[in-house]
Amino acid sequence: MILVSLFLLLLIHGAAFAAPFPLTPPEGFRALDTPNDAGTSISLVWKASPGDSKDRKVQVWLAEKKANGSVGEFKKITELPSKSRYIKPGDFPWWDQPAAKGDHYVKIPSSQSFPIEDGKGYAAKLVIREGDQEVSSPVSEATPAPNWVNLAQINNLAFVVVFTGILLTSIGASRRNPHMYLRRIAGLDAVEEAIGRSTEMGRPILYLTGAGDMGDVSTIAATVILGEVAKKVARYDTTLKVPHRDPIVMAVCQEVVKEAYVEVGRPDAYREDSNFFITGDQFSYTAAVDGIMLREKPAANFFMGSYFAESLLLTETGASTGAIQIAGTDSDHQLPFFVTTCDYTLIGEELYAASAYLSREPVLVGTLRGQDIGKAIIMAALILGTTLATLGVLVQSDAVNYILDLFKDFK
Amino acid sequence: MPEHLIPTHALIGAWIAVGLTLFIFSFLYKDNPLFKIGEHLYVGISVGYSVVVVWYTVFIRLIWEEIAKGNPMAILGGDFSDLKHYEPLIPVMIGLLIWTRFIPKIAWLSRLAFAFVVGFGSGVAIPRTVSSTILKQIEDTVNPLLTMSNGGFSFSLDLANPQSGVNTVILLVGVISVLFYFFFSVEHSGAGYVTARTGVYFLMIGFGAAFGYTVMSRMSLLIGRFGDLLKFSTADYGYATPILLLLTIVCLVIWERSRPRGAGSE
Amino acid sequence: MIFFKRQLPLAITLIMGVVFALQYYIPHPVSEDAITHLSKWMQIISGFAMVLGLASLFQVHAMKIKRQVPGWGYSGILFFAMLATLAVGLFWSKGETTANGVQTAFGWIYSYTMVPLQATMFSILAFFIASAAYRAFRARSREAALLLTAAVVVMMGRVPLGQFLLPWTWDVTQWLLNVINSAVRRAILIGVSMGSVALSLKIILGYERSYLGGGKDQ
Amino acid sequence: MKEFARWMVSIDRRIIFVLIALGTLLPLLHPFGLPIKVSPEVRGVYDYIENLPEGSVFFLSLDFDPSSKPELEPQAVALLRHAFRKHLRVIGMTHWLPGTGLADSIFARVAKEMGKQAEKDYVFLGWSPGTGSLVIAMGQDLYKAFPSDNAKHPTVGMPVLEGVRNLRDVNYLISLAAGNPGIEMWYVFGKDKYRFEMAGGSTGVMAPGLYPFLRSGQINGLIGGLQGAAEYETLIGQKGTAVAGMDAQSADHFVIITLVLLCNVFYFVLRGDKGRPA
Repeated sequence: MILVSLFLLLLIHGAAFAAPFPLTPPEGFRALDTPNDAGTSISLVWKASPGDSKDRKVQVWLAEKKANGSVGEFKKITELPSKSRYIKPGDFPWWDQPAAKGDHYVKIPSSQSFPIEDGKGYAAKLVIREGDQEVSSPVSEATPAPNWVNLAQINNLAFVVVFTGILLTSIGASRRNPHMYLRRIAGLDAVEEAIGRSTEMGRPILYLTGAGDMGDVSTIAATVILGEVAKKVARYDTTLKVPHRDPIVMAVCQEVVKEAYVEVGRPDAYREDSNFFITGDQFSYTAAVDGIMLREKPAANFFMGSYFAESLLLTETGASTGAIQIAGTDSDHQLPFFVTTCDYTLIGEELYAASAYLSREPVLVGTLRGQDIGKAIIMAALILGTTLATLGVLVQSDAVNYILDLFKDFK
Repeated sequence: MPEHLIPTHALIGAWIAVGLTLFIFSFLYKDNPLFKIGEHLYVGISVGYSVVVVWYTVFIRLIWEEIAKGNPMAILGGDFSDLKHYEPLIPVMIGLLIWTRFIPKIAWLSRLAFAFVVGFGSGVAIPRTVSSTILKQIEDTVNPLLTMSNGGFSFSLDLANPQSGVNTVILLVGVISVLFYFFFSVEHSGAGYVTARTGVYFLMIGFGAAFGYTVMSRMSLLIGRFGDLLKFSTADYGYATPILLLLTIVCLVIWERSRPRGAGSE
Repeated sequence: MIFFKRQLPLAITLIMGVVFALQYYIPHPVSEDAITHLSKWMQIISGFAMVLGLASLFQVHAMKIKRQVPGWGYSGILFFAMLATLAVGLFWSKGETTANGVQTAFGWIYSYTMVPLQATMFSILAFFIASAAYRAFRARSREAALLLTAAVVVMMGRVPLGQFLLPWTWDVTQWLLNVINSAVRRAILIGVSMGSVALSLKIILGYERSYLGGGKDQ
Repeated sequence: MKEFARWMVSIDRRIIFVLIALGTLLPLLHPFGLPIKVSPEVRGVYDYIENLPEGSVFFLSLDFDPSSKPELEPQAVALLRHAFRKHLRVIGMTHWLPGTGLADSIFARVAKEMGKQAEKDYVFLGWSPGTGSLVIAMGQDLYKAFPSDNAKHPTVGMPVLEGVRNLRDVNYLISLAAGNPGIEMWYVFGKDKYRFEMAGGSTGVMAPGLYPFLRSGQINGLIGGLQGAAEYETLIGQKGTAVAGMDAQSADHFVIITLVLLCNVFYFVLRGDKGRPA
């Protein structure tokens, strides 16, 4: 009797020592076609168990199903610790979850040792091992297939569709009313001042369109602003100089300046040589423009468009001649230099906004408005999202994810 | 001195490299013929280099070697399995359309090629941009301000930890105020003024940090060049740097003297 | 004819754009195959496009030499350098910079002329930053003052001497970069990305045509 | 006072050039060797490589040209030394055509130094056009994008590429970039879809713009400029050109800081004058 109870005690004690939780087959085990993939892969899910640990291993066994419906020989595919591969928040969106949060999820891709083909049936089972004990799960079957839609990224698609809608609507709206409200841009007031000062001093105005070609948004904006500057120059009867480094941009600018002079009724004052080509090389161009600044001492320098390392060489020389300098660029890596060496700088999108503001071109105005609406949505999402996320922590609820997941990037 | 340790071609190379480096540095004095020679050599050599690499990479490796695998006779004989080796001919056709720009009469054909390339590029870019630089950035900006620990809520004030509560708030304020600064549909007055000003201050501090980093970058480049000049100034290289420095200065002096008075820099 | 010159390019852009935007959401092998082939084609087409840029440079300088405009001699130097590099690269070294671990003549040209020339070209900027620091980087306004202060702190915090003299600059630099700078860059990134998505959409939908070149529909 | 300030402001800028030249030259000739502090951004890269098992696939894209050589070459050398020491399989390439020869020579030099063989331990694929399309092409099929490596040897069947079909099989990718195409492009067209882990190294000019990607975990480390390279050299315990350059860097920064301070002192002295100081 004593012996038996002693033995029992030992047994219980020993078992408790090795595994406080007995080895049980995994719950809720099932195999499925991997969602949102190109096929040739299946996935397995099963519930978490309190007995999951580093030492308890899970083996994945797969077998091919024969044409007659029988199951072939099971092969061991992989072995992993049972305390791994949990579904974490953020792995899958709420609208497309293969299993609940906290379950195990393992994707088995096709491999050389066990090729997985689309359209064929496969049987899968798990074997849980600890020490020399093992239990097996029931067998579950799945047929891999390629998918036509990646549901996890449907919010990305929705974003694109909504944004397209906003953009088209606002372009349409600005076609009907090109004078829709746009806020004043501080640097633009300085344009008038700069031109006026040049006239007073009888010195020319220098206008650069940057390093980009006509495919750059910033170059397009620079040519649009050039048109507006040219109109004012024509009215004041000042000299305009536009040195170029891209022949196509030069051709476009010649058109733009000519049109501006015609529009304000001064075609006689237009001079063909106000736009001139220097060279395509970055540093020769810079050296030549610096030379113009030092010799002719323009009263105002405009730097619009995209710039690279040459920016400082230009603006520093300009600053030393005492010119009013107005810059506008989306080259963020050069912005610090423009901000510190120029009197006014249109930062990033302000450049595009300035071109829309001045020209009232419906497509430009509409795009600006469309992007504003997009930004408003994003700002709202940021504030709302942070509030909800904090609330989620406070009330310990996952319900907030119904909204938060909409603004996440899933794969 | 073990002068023969440096092979002749490396020795000549060192002298040329030092000479060209000094030509470019002479720009610091002012724009001058030596700089212009160096600069035009640079453009010429890099164009030549690019053409050679493009030739071997695109025309030989990607086009010719693939086509050469195909057997035209087999295809004529009715075996179309080799046809896949001729796939590069499709992009070659499109590429040739781009070249029609050189012939004004049919230059419009190049538009078809540009339409193909730009259409593909735009299409491919849209979802990827939304994923990586819009959604992913929003995702990382939205964080709970409080953390749950031991049954209580806490708001971390640790500035040194970028993920702490206080930094989450600063990040959020920064992103929103800068976004608002680039918002053109409302006037910046009242609360809008305060937000936009905050945005400007964030922008300026951010640009300041970038400024500091850029200074560092440019200085590193100079340090690298000086390192090379020092390496080539030893006896092993026949004192290339000091000798050529002297020569460059002499050339500049002669050029300066021979120029007609009053001529500005070109 | 007007169809081929105007509508057809726009139609091609529309189809290519829509198809390859949607491709992203379709994991099916058909869609994967399509992008595999197309991306390979684009590699080849980009090679052709590069030649375009090189050729226009060639044209500009050939013009200068032909007309003997002032400084045409430099264009001559450019041509000489280009042709010499081409000849050595194509006929002598067969495009290899090293052959069996030994530098070829082409590799020699590259490492002793192109590398120092290009590296030095940018290093002169160090001097100009210094001169601008002395003459132009002024605290004209509160904004510029903030910018310069942040710049000085980062310049201190990013080098050993600064970390040694004022250890706090290291921590402040880390904070500036990780929090303030991240916030600013993220906002700019989101704004710029919306801009580029908008531009891509306008290109696909035919609102934006300047990439087609050649001014107004001629 | 004002007279002096005006005289000082209009001083010939070539005097400042000489100051910078001396600030660079003297520390290079007589280094003072201050200790280098390691930032978490750089440690992130080091730790990840340190924990990669032997034989993992490490992809190093040298996206720069000779103009950024002084900043990015030391980063490349330090990373390669680390990777070769850990016996990783290294795949190299560049998106910048003018940098092809430079990248090739960096690979060849470090491999020789570490006793590694081309095609067995590493491969340098060279340059190919297309940038974003090229990354997509490699993500789909590496051998279609690069039928042969830079030395014109066919890539199919190369021992170093065993088991590598496309970018999905890459364990760690680092792009050392001087601009675009570079780190952001690798993320947008590469990691976003093909799911490899990646980090970046960049010039000082680009580094601040990459912090949003670092914060969000889109890149798990960032090596910024010469300082970043010096930190990495310190971590692998093999000091190179970056550590050697840091003293000159320190001196130059102090020259610039002094100049900025002087500029502002003179500015405030002169501001009493009429109008804007020129």
